[in-house]
Amino acid sequence: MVDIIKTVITRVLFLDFIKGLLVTLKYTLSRSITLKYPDHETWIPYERFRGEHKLHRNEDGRELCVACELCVAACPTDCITVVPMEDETGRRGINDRVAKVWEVNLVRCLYCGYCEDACPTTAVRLSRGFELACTDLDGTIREREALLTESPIPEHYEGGVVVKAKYIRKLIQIKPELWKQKDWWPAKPGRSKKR
Amino acid sequence: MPSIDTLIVVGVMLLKVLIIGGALFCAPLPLTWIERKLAGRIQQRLGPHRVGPFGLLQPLADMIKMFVKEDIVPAKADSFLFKLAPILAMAPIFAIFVVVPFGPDITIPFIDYKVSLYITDMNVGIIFVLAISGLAVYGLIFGGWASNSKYAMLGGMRSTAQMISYEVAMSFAAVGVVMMSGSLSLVDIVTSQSGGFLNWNILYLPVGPLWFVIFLIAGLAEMNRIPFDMPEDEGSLAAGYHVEYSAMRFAFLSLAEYVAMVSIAVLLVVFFLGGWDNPLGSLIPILDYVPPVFWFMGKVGAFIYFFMWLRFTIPRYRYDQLMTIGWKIMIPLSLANILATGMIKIYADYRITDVLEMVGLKLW
Amino acid sequence: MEQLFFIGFAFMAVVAAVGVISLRNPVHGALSLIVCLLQVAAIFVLLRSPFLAVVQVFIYVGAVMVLFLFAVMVVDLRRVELESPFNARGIFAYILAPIAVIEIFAVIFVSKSFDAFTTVATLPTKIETLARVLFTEYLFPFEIVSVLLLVAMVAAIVMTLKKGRS
Amino acid sequence: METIPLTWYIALSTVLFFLGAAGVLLRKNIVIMLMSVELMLNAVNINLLAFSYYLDDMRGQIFAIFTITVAAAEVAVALGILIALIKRRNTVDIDQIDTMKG
Repeated sequence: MVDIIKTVITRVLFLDFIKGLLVTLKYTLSRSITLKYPDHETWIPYERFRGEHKLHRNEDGRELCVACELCVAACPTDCITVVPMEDETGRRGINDRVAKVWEVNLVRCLYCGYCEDACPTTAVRLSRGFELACTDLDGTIREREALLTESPIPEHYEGGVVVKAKYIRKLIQIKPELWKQKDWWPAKPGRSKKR
Repeated sequence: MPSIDTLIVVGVMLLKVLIIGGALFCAPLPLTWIERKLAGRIQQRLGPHRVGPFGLLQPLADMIKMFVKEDIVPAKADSFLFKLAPILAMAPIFAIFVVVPFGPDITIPFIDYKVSLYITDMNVGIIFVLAISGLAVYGLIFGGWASNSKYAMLGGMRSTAQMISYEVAMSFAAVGVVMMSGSLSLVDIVTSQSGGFLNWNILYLPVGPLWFVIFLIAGLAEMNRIPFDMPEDEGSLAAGYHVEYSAMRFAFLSLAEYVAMVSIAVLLVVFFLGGWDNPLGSLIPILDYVPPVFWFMGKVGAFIYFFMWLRFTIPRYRYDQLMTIGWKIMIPLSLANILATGMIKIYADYRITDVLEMVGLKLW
Repeated sequence: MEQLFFIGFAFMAVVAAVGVISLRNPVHGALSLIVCLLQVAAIFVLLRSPFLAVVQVFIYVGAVMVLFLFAVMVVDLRRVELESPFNARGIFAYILAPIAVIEIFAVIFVSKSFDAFTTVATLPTKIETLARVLFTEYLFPFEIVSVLLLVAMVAAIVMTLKKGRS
Repeated sequence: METIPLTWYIALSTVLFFLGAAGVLLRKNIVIMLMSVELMLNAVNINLLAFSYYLDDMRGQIFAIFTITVAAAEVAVALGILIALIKRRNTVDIDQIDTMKG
């Protein structure tokens, strides 16, 4: 009997319907989970992310790569080509070698990171750049000069946030503390933040 | 040769027609933007945001796209009727606004000329509205038939049957409004509800809220919106009567749907929510300086928002459920309600303010 | 001014009526009839009976013609269109109808008996007066008509119903 | 503002009535014949209203209301019969529905 009365009241006053409307109202007021991705916002991946390769230099500005070709040997897909040459000092030591050609075919590469592991001088490291789309096949091969440019995302920045796209696009190096951040997975009580 | 006064009257009327017609033609542009933005918010997306600031130019971009797309007339279609149908769907809904009062008479300062904020005040206004809105089915039925496609034709038939069924309930609800307000003219209906929200027809207890709900549901079905949007049901009959339409003709059909939404919101406001009436009466003196048109537009806007909110909240009814609701619930309910309204009108014609006054409470 | 409006509406009505009886495709005929009925409604407005005009639009155009269109659309049109639309025995119509029209025209335009009706009606166009006459003097016919409508509805449903027994 | 003579209305209604009559006599399609009947009823309505206006009498309008109502009922029944007929005989040609002809 009580159930029947309850049902009648629910039906007559459209209570279920109002409940549904309140649910959507709650979502209306909640924050959007969509990024304005290419124009305004960009997602900075986590530290462990493996993207486009970068060649690094030491503090003096000298390339770390000594063209030992270990990365070529380690590469499971043969996507790296290294041609060594002597540098301008004329000496013959291992430190005097530089890469004449260091190119990587980003379409072949499977981003396993073996080259990173094999590199004795930590010259090649996989950065967090993931915007690899290009309009012709030439764009899929990264030459040494392109790989030597510095990534806008500092190496040891922890990531996992959304930043303004212009920092990435215009390659502006800004200290991570100053980046206007939007936490991707907001830490909820009871759930430890993923790192 | 007509006198100069006649010319002025005709000129002012033409001006009003132009303003209202132009506003209605442009209304879908912001409305589509709002609807898409709201859909985005509800689904935790962003909605359009790339064209212009906040995506405000998106409707214009869509319009340009619609203009330049190829206008396809199917082979063996009845070309004349196919081209006529979007206009037939659109014209009646625009014609409804001929009798809608947007506000009380205003006097233009300096020249001291009195202008009424409606095109004409018919003494059969409410029947005119129902009759004219009934003509909108021809757009559907001719559009469906002329496409020379089985899907379109069956969809057109289905939508027509839906609109005719709910027109009955809607007319009954209009009869209820006429009984509550005691007039067929829309201006009189609004003035009969003046003086704060307690005088509105929706609070003509106990029958007012029921009439409101019946009119609301029937109106939703009349304008083919969720939860009764059979023409947009892609799952069955490949969406209905406008399958074969493209480009500008399709744009006209959706324009008609948006204007229908505005018209139902306007009718709800005029019939049940006191039109341009200030909700708080003269309780708060400062509100008297707000122009009445503002209240009208605010209420209409609230209803439009409600319709959009509804669209992204509840699912679509099946066709047989729709017909069951129309014939087996709405029509008996409205018949019983007509009887109840008549009894109340004869034996206890009190609005809430009257009752309050009787117990010594006078709010305003 | 009013005469101009009348001539316009009347001309459209006659053209549409000719369309009804001469168009081959029944759907076009129905559209033509809709136009004709709308013109007649406009003429009702000229006759100071807005209620009837609106009822005409509401019932004829809004309901009856939709029924007609439904009926037309269930018919297989392609076959119908191929046949000659006109009845073979129409010779009577070709001869008798114009004669009758001319005859009546002669009566109304030659005879002086209609000249008496020149006064403009002082009838109020308010609906209250119409309703008062309808629901006092003509209450019984009104009820009869409602019963008739109910009977017609039941009859229509029964006739088109799928029969359970064969 | 010249008023319209009564004769104009009668002339219009005559023309419409005989067009409707011609339609009933000439056409083979039953649906069109029914439409022509509607046309005739409308012509009558014009006449009723015209006389109502010029005689200053409400009863013409009342009769017109009844005419419209009866016409609606008639159409409902007629189309019911028609649909049943089309289902049974599969034709709308009036000349082919002649079973009762001796």
